[in-house]
Order: sequence, then C-alpha cells, then structure tokens
Amino acid sequence: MDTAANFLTIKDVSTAFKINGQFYDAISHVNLQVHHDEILAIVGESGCGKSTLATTIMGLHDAAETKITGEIDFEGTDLLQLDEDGYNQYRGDKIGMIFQDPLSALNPLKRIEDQISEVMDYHTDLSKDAKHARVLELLDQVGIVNPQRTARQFPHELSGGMRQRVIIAIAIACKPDLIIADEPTTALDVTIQAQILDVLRDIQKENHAGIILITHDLGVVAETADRVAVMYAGQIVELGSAEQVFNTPEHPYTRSLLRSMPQRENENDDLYVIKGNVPSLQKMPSQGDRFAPRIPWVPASAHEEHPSMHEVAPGHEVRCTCYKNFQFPDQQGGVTA
Amino acid sequence: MAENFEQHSDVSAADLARLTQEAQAEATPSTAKIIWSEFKADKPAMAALIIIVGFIVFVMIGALFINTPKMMETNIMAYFNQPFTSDFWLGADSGGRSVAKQLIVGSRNSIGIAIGLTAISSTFGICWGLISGYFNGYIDWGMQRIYDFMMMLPMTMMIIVLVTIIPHYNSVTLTLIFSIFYWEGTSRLIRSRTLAESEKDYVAASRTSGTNHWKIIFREIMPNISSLIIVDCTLSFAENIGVETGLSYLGFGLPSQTPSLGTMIANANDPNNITQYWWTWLPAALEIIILCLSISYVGQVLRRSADASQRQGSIN
Amino acid sequence: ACSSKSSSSSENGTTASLKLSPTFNNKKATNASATKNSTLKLAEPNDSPFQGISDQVLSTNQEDADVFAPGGGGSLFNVDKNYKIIDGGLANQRINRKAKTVTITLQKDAKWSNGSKVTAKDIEYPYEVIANKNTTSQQYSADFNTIKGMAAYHTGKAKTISGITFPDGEKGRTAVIHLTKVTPAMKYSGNSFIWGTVEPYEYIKNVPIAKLASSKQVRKNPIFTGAYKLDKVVEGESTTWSPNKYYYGKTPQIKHISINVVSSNNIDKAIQSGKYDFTVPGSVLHGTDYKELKNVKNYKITGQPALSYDYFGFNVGHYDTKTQKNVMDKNSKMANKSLRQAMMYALNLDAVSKKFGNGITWRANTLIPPIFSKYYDSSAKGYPLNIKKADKLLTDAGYKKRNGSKWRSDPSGKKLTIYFGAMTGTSAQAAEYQDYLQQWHKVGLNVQFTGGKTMEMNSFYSTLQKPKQSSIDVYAAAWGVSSEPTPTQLYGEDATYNMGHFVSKKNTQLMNEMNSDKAWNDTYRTKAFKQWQKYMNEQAAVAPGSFSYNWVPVNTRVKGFDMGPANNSFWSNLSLTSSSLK
Amino acid sequence: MWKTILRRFLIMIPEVIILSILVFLLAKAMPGDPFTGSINPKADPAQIKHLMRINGLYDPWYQQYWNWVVHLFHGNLGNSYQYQEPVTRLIAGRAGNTLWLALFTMILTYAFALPMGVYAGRHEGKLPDTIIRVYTYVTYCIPFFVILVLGIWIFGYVFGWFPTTGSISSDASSWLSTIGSRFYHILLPGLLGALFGTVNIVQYLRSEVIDAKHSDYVRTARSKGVPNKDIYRHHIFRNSLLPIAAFAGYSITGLLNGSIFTETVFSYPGMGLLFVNSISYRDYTVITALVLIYGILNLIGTLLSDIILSIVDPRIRIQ
Amino acid sequence: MSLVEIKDLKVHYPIRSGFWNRVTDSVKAVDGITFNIEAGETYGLVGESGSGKSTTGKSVVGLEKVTSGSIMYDGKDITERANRRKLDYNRDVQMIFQDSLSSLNPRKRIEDIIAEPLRNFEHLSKEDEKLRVLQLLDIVGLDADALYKYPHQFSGGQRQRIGVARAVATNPKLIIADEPVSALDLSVQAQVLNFMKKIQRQFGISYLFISHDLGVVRHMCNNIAIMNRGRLIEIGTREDIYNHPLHIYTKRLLAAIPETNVNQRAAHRASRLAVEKIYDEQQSKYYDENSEAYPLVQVSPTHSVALPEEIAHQLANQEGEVQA
Ligand SMILES: Nc1ncnc2c1ncn2[C@@H]1O[C@H](COP(=O)(O)OP(=O)(O)OP(=O)(O)O)[C@@H](O)[C@H]1O
Ligand SMILES: Nc1ncnc2c1ncn2[C@@H]1O[C@H](COP(=O)(O)OP(=O)(O)OP(=O)(O)O)[C@@H](O)[C@H]1O
Ligand SMILES: [Mg+2]
Ligand SMILES: [Mg+2]
Repeated sequence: MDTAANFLTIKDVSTAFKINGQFYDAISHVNLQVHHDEILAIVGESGCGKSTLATTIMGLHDAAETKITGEIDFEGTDLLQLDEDGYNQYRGDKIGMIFQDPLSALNPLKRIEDQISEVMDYHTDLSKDAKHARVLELLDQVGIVNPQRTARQFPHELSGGMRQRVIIAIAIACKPDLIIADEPTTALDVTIQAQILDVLRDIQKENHAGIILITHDLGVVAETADRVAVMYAGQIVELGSAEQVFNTPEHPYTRSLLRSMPQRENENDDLYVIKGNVPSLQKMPSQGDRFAPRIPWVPASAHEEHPSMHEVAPGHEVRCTCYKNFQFPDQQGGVTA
Repeated sequence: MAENFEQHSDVSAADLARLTQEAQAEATPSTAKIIWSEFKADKPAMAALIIIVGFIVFVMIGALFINTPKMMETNIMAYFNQPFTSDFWLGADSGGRSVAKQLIVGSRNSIGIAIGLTAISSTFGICWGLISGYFNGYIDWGMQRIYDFMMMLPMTMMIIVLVTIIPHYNSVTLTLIFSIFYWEGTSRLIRSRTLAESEKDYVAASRTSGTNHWKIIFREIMPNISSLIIVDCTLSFAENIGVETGLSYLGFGLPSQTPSLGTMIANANDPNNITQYWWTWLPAALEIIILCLSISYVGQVLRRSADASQRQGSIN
Repeated sequence: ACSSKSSSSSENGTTASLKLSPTFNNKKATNASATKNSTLKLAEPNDSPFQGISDQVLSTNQEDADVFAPGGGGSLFNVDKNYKIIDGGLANQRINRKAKTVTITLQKDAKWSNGSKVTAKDIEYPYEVIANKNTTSQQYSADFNTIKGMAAYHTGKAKTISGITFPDGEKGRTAVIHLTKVTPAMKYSGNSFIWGTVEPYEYIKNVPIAKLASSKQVRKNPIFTGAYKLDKVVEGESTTWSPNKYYYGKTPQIKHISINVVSSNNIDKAIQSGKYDFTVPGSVLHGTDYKELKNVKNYKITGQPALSYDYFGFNVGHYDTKTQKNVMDKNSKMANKSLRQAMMYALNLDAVSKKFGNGITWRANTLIPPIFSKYYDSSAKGYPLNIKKADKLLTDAGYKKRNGSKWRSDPSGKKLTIYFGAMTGTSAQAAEYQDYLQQWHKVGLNVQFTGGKTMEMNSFYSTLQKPKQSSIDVYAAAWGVSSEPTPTQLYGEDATYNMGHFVSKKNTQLMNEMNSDKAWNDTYRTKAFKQWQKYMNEQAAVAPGSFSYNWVPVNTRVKGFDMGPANNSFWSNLSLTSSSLK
Repeated sequence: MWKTILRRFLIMIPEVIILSILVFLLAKAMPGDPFTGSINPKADPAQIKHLMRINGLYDPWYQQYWNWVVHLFHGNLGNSYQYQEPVTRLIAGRAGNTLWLALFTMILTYAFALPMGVYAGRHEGKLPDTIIRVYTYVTYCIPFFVILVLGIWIFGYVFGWFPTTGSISSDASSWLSTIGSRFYHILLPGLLGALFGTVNIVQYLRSEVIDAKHSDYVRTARSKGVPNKDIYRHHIFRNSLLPIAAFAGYSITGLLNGSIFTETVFSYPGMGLLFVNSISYRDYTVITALVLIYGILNLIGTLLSDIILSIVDPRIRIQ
Repeated sequence: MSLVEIKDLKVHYPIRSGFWNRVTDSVKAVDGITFNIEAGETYGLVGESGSGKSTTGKSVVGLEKVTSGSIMYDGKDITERANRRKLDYNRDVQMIFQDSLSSLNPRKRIEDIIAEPLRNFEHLSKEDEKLRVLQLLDIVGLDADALYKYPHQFSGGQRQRIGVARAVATNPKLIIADEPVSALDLSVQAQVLNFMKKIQRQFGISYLFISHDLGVVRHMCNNIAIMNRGRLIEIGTREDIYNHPLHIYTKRLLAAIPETNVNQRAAHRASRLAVEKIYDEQQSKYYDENSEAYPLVQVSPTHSVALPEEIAHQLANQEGEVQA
C-alpha cells in the first residue's frame, strides 16, 4: 500500500482500566494503520475492546482511571503526547466521531443547528451566516429531506435514523481526515442501516477521508469495508482486505464467527456455536493464545506462547500460528477433544 | 406432563438433594450479607451504626428505669441547676428537673414518634406509590387527584389547626397527625420508580406467568425498589426525630409533661436560655445532630451497597 | 420539692421583698442638642403585631393602648395617686348627688392635634359608639344602663342618648350626664359608669360606627389630645410621634418618640444591647426578664405594684341562665370551706414567687392589689404555707385517709379526686403548676390536672364559662383590674365572670356597701373594702395567689421619668440628657 | 399552552372548594371562639354574646359557610375579630411582607445553592465536595427554628449587625430609606432561610452534574473538540440546571411553611406570624383565609413548576 | 384447526388533546391483521421498527388491551380476560422477551424465576417443583448451581436461556418470541437459536417469532408475515417471501439485508438502489390513497399480498414467468 496515504498509524497501543485499584488491559498492543480513502472495519464480539480503541484514538479517557501506552501517529503528531488543548485541535476538526446511541449522544436541550455549528465554532472562523449555510449543506449531504426545518428542531423530534444522520453531520462538519464510527447502525432498521452506510461511503469518497467502522455485524462489514480488522479479547487477531478476510478467513475466531451466522447455506442446520465466553478483563490470560480456551480440541502445541501477527498474504495478517492446522470438530473426522 | 420433562432431562428425583447442595455451595450472598460486609469494610459507618443502635437500645432501656411523672415534678430548689454536679449531670431546667433524665425519656419519646411516624407514613406512602404507579387508568387518576389535594394543603398550618382541635393530644395522636401529611414525599418517589419499573419486561413476564397484580406489586416490583425504600426510610427516620421540635417552638408541641427532644430544644426559644442555660437545650440539639448525621451516614452505606449490587448487574 | 420547711412569710400579710420606685430621679443636666434632635426609643414587648386601633373605645388590648400612649389616649381627667379624679386635666368633673348628674367641663384651650377644638359632643360621642347597635366595641356593660336613655339607645329604640345634654350646645364645653343613681365609684377614674375619654366627633362623624375600627381615621391618621401627635404608624410594628403644638398642658420636650413592638422573647436582649430607652409603662415584663435586666448597665429599674393579681378559684356552684344569677351548690366538691382553706395553706406560694418571680412577684394576701394603697388590706394574712394546719383542717372536716389509701377521701368516705385547671404558658408557669400539685399531694389530696395537662387558654376559659361544669374544681388564673377597684363585676351575684360561682348574702351586702350612699365618705368606703377582703380571705372561695410589680427598665439618659398614677403629665415631663442611648 | 394552564386552573376549583369546606369545619372545631380571648373585666359578657350573635357565630356551620361563600364572591373574606378590620385588607397588608421575604430568600437560596451544587458535582469526591456535603447534612438535621434563633442571637444581638424585629424601622421616611430599611430587615431572615433551604437544591444539583458529566452528549461534545470549561458552560450547567429551575415553584411550599417560623422568630409581620397569632385568638376568618391562600399559593407553585419546566425543557410540551 | 386464530386484530392507542383532553385521534399500532398460527410451526413476523410487531405479540399473549378483533384459542376468544383466566391461557402461551436482563427480575433467584409459572399454574409440591426447575435448567444447558444465583451473574446468552426455561416450564403450546436474539452477539445468537429449535423439536412448541433481522427469520421460520404500519403486507412460506416477494416493501426489506459475499458487493448494492428507486417512485401503486396497505389477496395457497387484486395476480404471474 501507498505509505503516503498512511495518515494514521497506531503503534503498539494498550489501554488499561483501573478496576478495584488495579489496571487491566482492555486492548493490548494494537498495531493498525488507516489510509485515506478507505473504510477500515473493526469487528468482534461485545467486550473485545472495539469501543475502547475508538475512544483511545479520540483521547476521551479519564487520565486517572486509565493507562494508555504506545503511540498514535496522526499525520506526524503523536496524539498520546498531546495535552487536552492540543487534543481539542484535532477532535472534531481532523478526527470526527459517530456514536452508537443517536438519542443520548445529542444534547436534548439544544437545537440541531446549534449542535452542528458548535464544532465549527471551535475549528473555523466562519461567519454566522456561513455557518448556517454550512449546516444546511451538511444536513442535505447526510440525506435529510428538509434541512431548514430539521435545523430548528430538537433531537427528540427526530426519528432514530435522522438523529444518526445529524450525528454524522456533526462528525463531518469540518471535513475530518479520519472518521471513527462506533456501531453507527446497530440501533437502526435494516433499510435505514443501508441508507446510513451509503451516506458514510459517499462522504468518504467526497472527503477522501479514512473511516474506522466499528461493528459486530459481519454483513455490514462485507458490504462496506475495504479492510477488516478482527478483534478478540483486546487484540487484533486477523487483519486484511475485505476479500481476504471473507474469502479466505484464516484465524479460527474469524472462521467461527462466519460459521455461526445464519445464512442461506445453513438454513436448516444448527448454527455453529463458539464454546465458552469472552474472558473478562480481570481473567484475561497473560500469555498464550487468548482464543485457545474456546477451541479446546486444538492441541496446545499449535498455539504460540506469545502469539504474534503472521503475514499470510500481502496485507493479510493473522495472529498465532494455530490457524495453520485449525479445523472445526465436525470437519475433522472424529478428533474431538 | 412431568414425563415430558423427564424424557428430555437426565435429572431425576434421585439427584435432587445432591444438586440442591451443589447449588447452595454456589449461592450468591443475600443483600443483607452484602450490606453487612459493606459495613464491616467501612469503619466510620460501623461506628455510626453502633452509635444509632446503641443509643436507641440505651434510651429504650434507660427510660424504663425512670419514673416519668416523678421526673417531671418541679423541684424549686434545683431551678436551673448547673450541669456536671453529682445530682444533675446535665443540670436542671426551669422546673428544677434533671436534663439528663429528660434527655433519656425525651429521646425515647422522640425516637418513638420517629419510628411510629416513619412506619406509618412510609408504609402508607410506599403502598400508595406502588399501587398508583403500577395501575394506570382510573385508579391512578383518582389517587393522583387525592395526592394533588394533599400537596396543596399547607402542612404546618394544618398540623397546627389539628393540634389545637384534638382535645387530649399526646405523642400517639401527634404521630397520627403527622402521618397524615408525611407520606407524600415517599409516595411520589416510589410512584415514579414504580412507573419505570412497571415498564420493564420482568413485570410483563410475571403477568404472562399468571401472577396476580398484588403479588406482582409487592413481591416483584417492591423488592426491586427496596434500596430506594431503605434509603428513603432511613432519611425520613432521621428527619422525623426532629419533626415535633418546630411545633414545640411555636407552642403547639407535646404537652410539657411529655418531654421530647422537641420540647427540650424549644427551650432555645428564649435567647436567655441560649446563652445562660445552654444545658437545657444544647444536649438535645447535639443529640439530634449526631443521630441524624449517623443515620444519614448509614443511609449512604445502604445506598452504596444497593448501587453496588446494581453495578454488578452490568458486569457479565 | 423539699421547701415545706422554709416558711418565709412574715406574720403580718406579705410585702414585696424588693422595693421599686415608680420614679427615676435623674439629676443629669439635659443636653441641649439632645432635646432638639434626638428620638426617645420605646419598646412594647408583645408577641404579636399590635392591632392598630388607636381608639380606647374600640380597642380592648394593652398593646394598642401602649403604642398610642403618647397621644394621651383622649383621657379626660387627671387623677391623684389613688386614681381619684382631680381637676386640671382635659376636663373637670362635678358630681351632683341630688340631681343625680355628672357635669363634665372641658379646659378652655382643649384642642385636638389637628387644631380643632374639643367639644361637648366629643365627650358624648364615646357613649354613642359604645352603645350603638352595630358597634364592634366590647365595652358596653349593664352599668351604663344607669345613664338615662342609654338602654333605649342601645337596643335601637332611641336615636340619641337622652340622658346626655349640652347646656351650651354641642360645640360648647360642657356635657351633663343624667343618671338614675350616682355612686362613690364615679369619683374614681376607670369606673364603669362614666366613660373617661373623648372621641373626635367632627373628625369621624362620617364613618359608620360599625366601620369605625377599620377606618383610616382610627388606624392611619388618628388625632389626639395629648402631648404628642402621631407622625406615622407602621402597621403592627411601630408608631412615631412629635410634639403636639396644640396641647393644652405642659410643653413636651422631646423631638421624636418611636415605639416599636418587640417580641417578648427578644426583649431582654434588646434592652441589654441598649436599643431602647424603656418599655412602655403598662406593658408586661416578667420575673424572668427581671433577672436578666436588673443589673444591666445604664439602666435603672423602676416599678409600682401592678393593676392585677393572680388568684385561685374554686368551683362551688353554677350559673343559672334563667335568672341570670350565680348559684352556690351545697353539695359541690369544693363546697367545704375547710377543704378550700387547707388547699391554700398547703401551697408554698412564697417559695414559688421567690424562685420564679425573682422579687418581681410575691405572695398575695388579699384580692385588692397594693397599688390601691388606700383600700389594700396590708394586714391580711392570706395563705402562707402551713402544712400542719392544712392537715388538721382536713382531718377535722372529715377528709381522712381511709383503708390505707395514700389519698384522703371525702367526709362521706367517697374517693376524692380534685381537678386543677391551669393555662398553658411559659415553662416557668408549668413548673409552678406542677409544684402546686405536688404540694397538694403532700397533704394527701389527690389533685390532678384537668385532662392530665395544662389547658390551652381558649379551652380553659370556654370550660370555665360554661354555666355548669364539673371538669375544673380549682383553677389558677389572673385578673387585670381597672383603676376603680370595685369587685362586683368579678364576684357579684349576677357577674358572669364569677366563674367559681361563689355567692353569699354577706358577700353581696359587703360589695353593695362599697358603693352605697354612705360610701361617699372615704373612710367608710375604705372600711367596706377592707371588710370585704377579710370576708373573702376567710371564705377562700377565691383566694389570692400573687401580686407583682409593673416594672420598667429606664435608660439613664432619660430624665423626668415617673410612672406613678399621679403624674398626669408623664409624656411632657420626659426629657433626654444625651442624644444617643447609653 | 395557555389552554392547559386554564384547564389546570379549572381543575384547581374543586380542590379549592373542598379545602375551603375542610378548613372552615376545622376552624370551627377548635375549642373556644374569637371572643373568649378578650376576657377581662372591661368587657361585659353580655356584650360579647351580643357580638357573637351579630357575627353569626351561633348559626349552624353550613349557614355560616354559605354566608362566607356568598361574601367571598363579593371579594369579602369577612372581618378579623382580632384586628377588627376586613380580612382582605389585613392580609393584603401582611402578604407583601411574606412574599418579599420569600422571594428574597428564594433568590439567595439559589445564589448559594447553584455554585455550591455545581462545584460539588464538578469536583466530586474532593475535599470541597465533602465539606459541602457535610454542610448539607448538618443543615438537614438541625430544625429550622434553631438556625433562626441562633442566627438572630449571634448576628442580631451579639454583633448587632441586623435589625431583630419588624419589617421596617420606624424612622425610615423617604422613599429610598423606606426601601433600604425594608431590605435591611429581610436580610438576616433571608440569609438564614437560604442557609437552610439550599440543602435539597445542592444535593440534587450535585447529582445532576455528576450524571451530566458522564452522559453521552458530553462525550459527543468532547469529541467535537469543545474545551472543558465550555463543556461545563454550554452543556453540563445548562442541562443540570433545568430540573432545578422547576424546583422554584415547589420551593414556594417550603418557603411558606418556613415563613411561619421565620416571622415568629423575627417578629416580622407577615402572613405566617398572623396565622400563629390568629390561632390562639381563634380568629376564624383569618385562619380560614390564610390556609386557603397558602393552599392556592401551593397550587400555583406546582403549576409554575410545570410551566417553567415545559418552557425550559423542549422535551416536555404541554399541549 | 389452527392453534391460534387471529382475526382482524386492532390495537389503537388514544391520543388526547384539546381543551378537555379528550381522545381526538389514535396511534394505530395494529390495524386489522388476520393470520393463523399452526401447531408445531414457527411463524415469523417481520417489519420495520414501529410497525406493530411487539404490539401484536403482546396482544396474543394477553398483555395488551385489544381495541377490536378476536384471538381464538381453544374455541374461546382470549382477548377477554375472563376467558384467559378460565383457560389458564398463559400456561399454554408464553413469551420470551428481547432484553434478557430486564425480563428477569434482578432481585429474584433463578429458582424462583423459573418456578414462577409453575407456582401459578401447576401447584407442585416443594420437591417436585425443585426437581422440575432442575430439569428445566438441565434442558437449557445450565448447571444446577445456577439455582441460587441472580440474573446479573449470567451472560446474555445464558440469561436468554433462563428466559426460555421459564417460558417452557409449563410445557406451553405457543411461545411468543419478541426479538429474542437481537441484543445478542453472533456466537450467542447462534447458541440461543439452536436451542430454540431444539426444544421445539422436543416439545412440539409453536413460535411466533418476531424480528427485524431477515437472516434470522429465514433461519427460524417456515411461515413469515411482513408487517408495515400496523398491517400485514405479505404472508407466505419462507420460499414465497425470500424467493418470490411480490410487494415492493418486502422487496425493499430483502434488498437491505447486508450480503456477506464480498465479491458481489457492487451488484448487490446496485440492485438495492434499484429497488429503493422503485419504492420511492411507485409508492402509490402499492398503497392506497391514504398510503395504507391494501387488504390481503391470495395469490397462491400459501402466499398472500396486500395489493389490489389484478396487480397482485399480474405480479404473481410475472414472478412465475421469471422463474420459468
Ligand atoms: N471505563 C471502563 N472501566 C472499566 N472497564 C471498562 C471500561 N470501559 C470498558 N471496559 C471494559 O473493557 C472491555 C472492552 O470494552 P469495549 O466497550 O471497548 O467493548 P466493545 O468491543 O466496544 O463492546 P460492545 O460491542 O459491547 O460495544 C469490556 O470488558 C468492558 O467491560
Ligand atoms: N403504550 C403505547 N402508547 C402509544 N403508542 C404506542 C404504545 N406502545 C406502542 N405504541 C406505538 O405503536 C406502534 C407500534 O409499536 P410496536 O412496539 O408494536 O412496534 P414494533 O414493531 O415492535 O417496533 P420495534 O421493532 O421497534 O420493537 C409504534 O408506533 C409505537 O410508537
Ligand atoms: Mg462498543
Ligand atoms: Mg418491538
């Protein structure tokens, strides 16, 4: 890939939360790059650290309660070295964020227009009129039919889909280079979801932005993502282009996820069930493959002690060597544990 | 029908005892235990709890040994006796009556009023709030109108009027009069929580399980707002200890033969007493403050342990 | 309760242990600037705002009288130290025993504070207001019926009071009152036949009498005949005054007077912090206050015996509503004189007064307060503590402890429980009442509070005023008396205020004697009063409780203070020696 | 919205009627009558009976009630027995005092409570927060009148900074000094009332601020790059102040209750003191009128709260 | 005879306004729907948010006051409370809720939660009851030590299974499952879906399966009804709906399902946009003048669609041709 387009580089980032006075890693040693003009999807089960990664990039964590290490290189600056004011120069301006719950993410007492133009107050010196015009333009851009009217309304007067569009409008108001969308469609209907994803894609094309799309819906990923990072228990376990991940998934976790999806092919069969649960932060194994307990039939020897990423194809990386000889029990022919 | 289950499960009557035992070993501690361990962890809270319980017990037992009519006899020679003497540890009041003894009996009376009032008004308020919050329609509408009406009544005025009407009023009637007005806060609080709680699916689940309304209200919803109830009760208890003081000050309090913290604090209505005869009112005032602070501290802990069990809910 | 041995009373009657003088002889020189510009600041201790009725005819309470006192209250007559009417006031009075008339003649230069003349009609108008059918005044009493035509006017039959005439016209200076009888009481101010104040007829004539009490003329801009005129009333709170240039008497010497109502809880602190020159004489300060104020720097305590007394009443009968007379019941619980006496002897009134009264109150020995120095029977013994005597009296009368009981039963052997009615008041009073019960218990009488506790004032009086009641057997109460001490209205056969219903031929006769023809002779009248006192003391149906001082702390910057009744120019005699309070 | 307000007023009518009957009956049930209090040898019992009769006090209660209602419709609440003037005028004279004091207390209460609550919420768990919370607990525990009595004693008498009685000093004459003196007289009671009244608001506001701090829209604002102080100014303060604004109406109830104590301690001639005096005097007309007025004020307070809330919070609309 | 026959069911919520706060309008949450649920089958109810699916489900289980129409069970109309009580209706018809946490009383132990319907309907002895609860736990794959724990101590999937255990405790004939898996992760969703199928096989339960996830519905249901604005738009077998959708609304829903086949991403998007375009342009053709759905018209023994008769048949024929 073109390294020049490589404007965000996450190097070895770990984020730990303080629980009962001790720090536990919610994400550990994440390495990731985001390019212009691409949608990078991050998928994984609930609690695997997707949101934590997003909020770490945005610098939204309380310094006293979290410990963040590593480096986030954004267009040559290490974001993690910035103070609050320095961060504010980036937030909203160069990095926009879209949240999951569109109702609570908007201030219930402010009109839509004020909430959108607030971003511009801090990052542009547009006149009042110019801001107003820009608000209408943005609302139009995210597919709101009557921008004039919506601008004057309050969040509770809008439907869920419209609210999510407003949030997108806020996120893109200053044409950021990076947009982080944390489950932007989970709360929405399929039809609206499709529309929102369209809007996201259009915006990305228009602004040449890079988008980090966080979701746990593999369908959404398959439809929109250029590249995919699969996360499990705070680690990226597989990273590659959408084609690579969906057509030739390697990591047992990715393969299990795909298998547990109801699809035309398995219409009448039982679905595949991944054994066990995602470990909680406090119970995270300190070494070895974190997914190993959930595929107990794979011999321990197949796993690395300190699993690292292995490139299986250009741009396609997989954590741990266990992928090499992983098979589902029913495909194995009797080698059940 | 039972066979139906037998067919599909390996569990049979033979396993019952063993499985029950296994389950018991894994059983989650009850809320009471959680609260207790919270207290054990928090030393000041423990101290507060000991103060409250110890004090109440001391006062209740102590009052038994004091002959109230005798105590309330005037002793002219001891008129405003200084405190810290062998006869009068805490001095004497204008009637030469021992402040220390009055404090004990008065505390008993005031705490009795507080307990009675809290019991009556909270029970009533809780039931009212639960019922009005659970049912919608005419029941709720009617109850709300009555509630609105009660809210309109100027409380202090109404109490004063009632106090003047009741011919032989004493701590029991006083408690009852107060109860007429003191359920409103509780009922509002409970109602709003009940409304929220009734929306939850577990209530619907109970209804589809054939549980009747009353059981749902008192066995399903009420336990879920129990932390709120506990906290509300502790706080109103704290508030109720001093509830008659204001009335006593205005001259509508308990009869002088029935000492209470209120009648004692009301000694402060005379600025002379404030400075010169401080022992006639200060101990009672201090007692109220210490008791109330302790109770609110305990309330804090209760609230915290209630929160804690809610917090556990979000950690899977 | 171990005070039984300390019987401290003197053998002969009682006197205040404390001697207070009604005057404060300040020898300091008056500072000129003080006279010119400063304000005399007075406090009126009272728990509620005053009501603001400046008119003595309409108002019944002391606060109103007090805050409007510098205006002179429209008072007609000057008096001597026995409240006997003398010449030299706004008007002079002549009684004609033969013609049965009283002639009242105004001073030549008697003027209202607005400059208009005081007229004969102004003397008559109070009677109209008092007796009017629609009046709000509470002052009308049967005694007024001795004025000719008054009853007819009162019932509305007559338009005017025929018995009051104006020899030189309504605008003149003389009014003559025609009576069906004249009594010696009329010689004294405060009697219940001749009204003692004037009303500014011209000023208020357009206000319907029913509305008078709420009118501007009475509340906001009243006019007066006294030394000072009203500048401003702050409703319920204060009045301010300045000299009345139309005043007929001695020229007032102080530029401004302000009178503020101060809650009785706060009065001690207010005086201690030097906020007021003195409390309005006539207002009430208690014994507990005295303790706080007696040693305050820059204040001198003045005082004189109050026009009031505390007493014990025994319920011995009922009021017959048909004949409108009180009737004694021979069989009533308290009918036995020995019982009543014994109960009085059992009380330690001296000790109680000493402890709670701080010298401001003392045990009363009779039912006429000592301010009436002429009538007061200083030799009366009253009821000092004497437990032995009480026990003996009871035992002799057959009240014995039977069957090992703790309590005495009545002579017929029945259980005896006596109910004591007392009003809820200060904590000191509560302690006193409690003490009385204890004392009675000591002589074996089972006395209990009616209803188990002290009674709220309203319930107390409404119980007592029932024609027949049995819930109160003995009660403690107080009377404030008029400056004319004839006790008929309180203890007469047809007096509704005779709440113990004690009646006897002798009593009626003794009281009649006080105002009989012979009583025009002062010595005879004095003798009659003393005899009555002796009789009442002996009967103990109404027994004296305590007397008290009416006392006032006076700031030492004040000069010319004399609260005695003979000082008819109280307000104009006052002056200040410095411009600010000390 | 005015329709809703009007409807609310209509709903109030039956409540007020029931209250009036209730109060009327209760007042009559009190032992004694307006004239028992004036027992003294100067007043003749016969005359007092006469006064009772012409005042209709011997009529059956429904008759008396009916007369009272009829008069009410003529704007006449009857005459005070104690003050011998029309109740309307009497109360009009006192109401101003009470309402001024209440208003002033309310302003002070908010002036104290808002900064305290916000500060405590913002610095949750720190020392100032702890101090503020202990302060609220202590004031919560101490009966109101104790605060008043201690206050008047310390600041009124010991230091002598404030007047201790009345609503205006007797020597205020000019327009300016009148206002000044009135203000000076409500200063101490207002301050003490505020000291007491802050408790609820502080605690409520504190938890609102803490909630708002952790809310999603604040997170959105931070992700917009809004500096911290602006987040507090534009988002947290505003949003947590709204529910407090609605308190204003409800706090009328509390202030009116408190007025009974404040006015008694400060001998401040307002409606509260008038009520206490009227009770012992059995001044029925005044008692009835005052309870009714307080009741109606309570109702208006509630209504006011609802209206304020619907104005400031776009989510709530009275249609 | 069908297990449950729903006929012209309407649930309207009143909207009050005006001076006297009178009912001036209503939200037609469910506006005249008719369908039958057969024994042992899974009936899917699909639609956008707010289309009235939950309201329908709640009406069937008796939680919602029905405005008009009937729900016949066992020959009785159970929209009446008395009939429900007489039949012990909820013993036979139970419900599984979307939010597993909120549907389990957080203050009750698992034993009491599962035993609740037993206590109301079966009145077993203490021992029998405990045994039954243990069996149920075993059936839903939970250990006996769950017995004395509280709901929050379980994972989402486990909680949902507890909900199922409660629903099957009285051996019901019909379970209303209102979006039982939409809050769950893929892996847990698989677990719960498998499990629901399993107990259906074991106990012969019918499901009314409410969801807006068409992938899940396809996996679970034999018969599917599409709901839109309180009305039924299309009813058919899985085959009918997924392969021969007639109504544009159905087509639009189907087109919006994200496709996991990365390679056909572009094509899929194009077809979706095409459907979307038709939907926007031809609204009037598919809805009546009040933009409400037409009454259902049967186009095949299993397939009905809410369209005017001729258009329906015309479309059905076109479909057939395309197939052929
Ligand atoms: N502030 C916090 N303090 C402690 N633990 C936290 C905090 N925030 C998140 N966690 C924990 O960190 C882990 C990762 O959480 P995160 O929210 O990033 O997951 P996620 O992948 O976004 O899940 P979901 O799909 O449910 O949103 C979880 O186990 C969560 O419980
Ligand atoms: N109690 C109620 N009062 C008024 N309207 C209601 C009520 N309950 C539901 N509605 C309305 O009825 C319509 C149907 O609601 P319902 O919950 O049945 O939809 P749904 O299809 O289940 O939606 P979702 O997929 O969001 O759960 C919605 O427009 C909703 O706003
Ligand atoms: Mg997340
Ligand atoms: Mg739903």
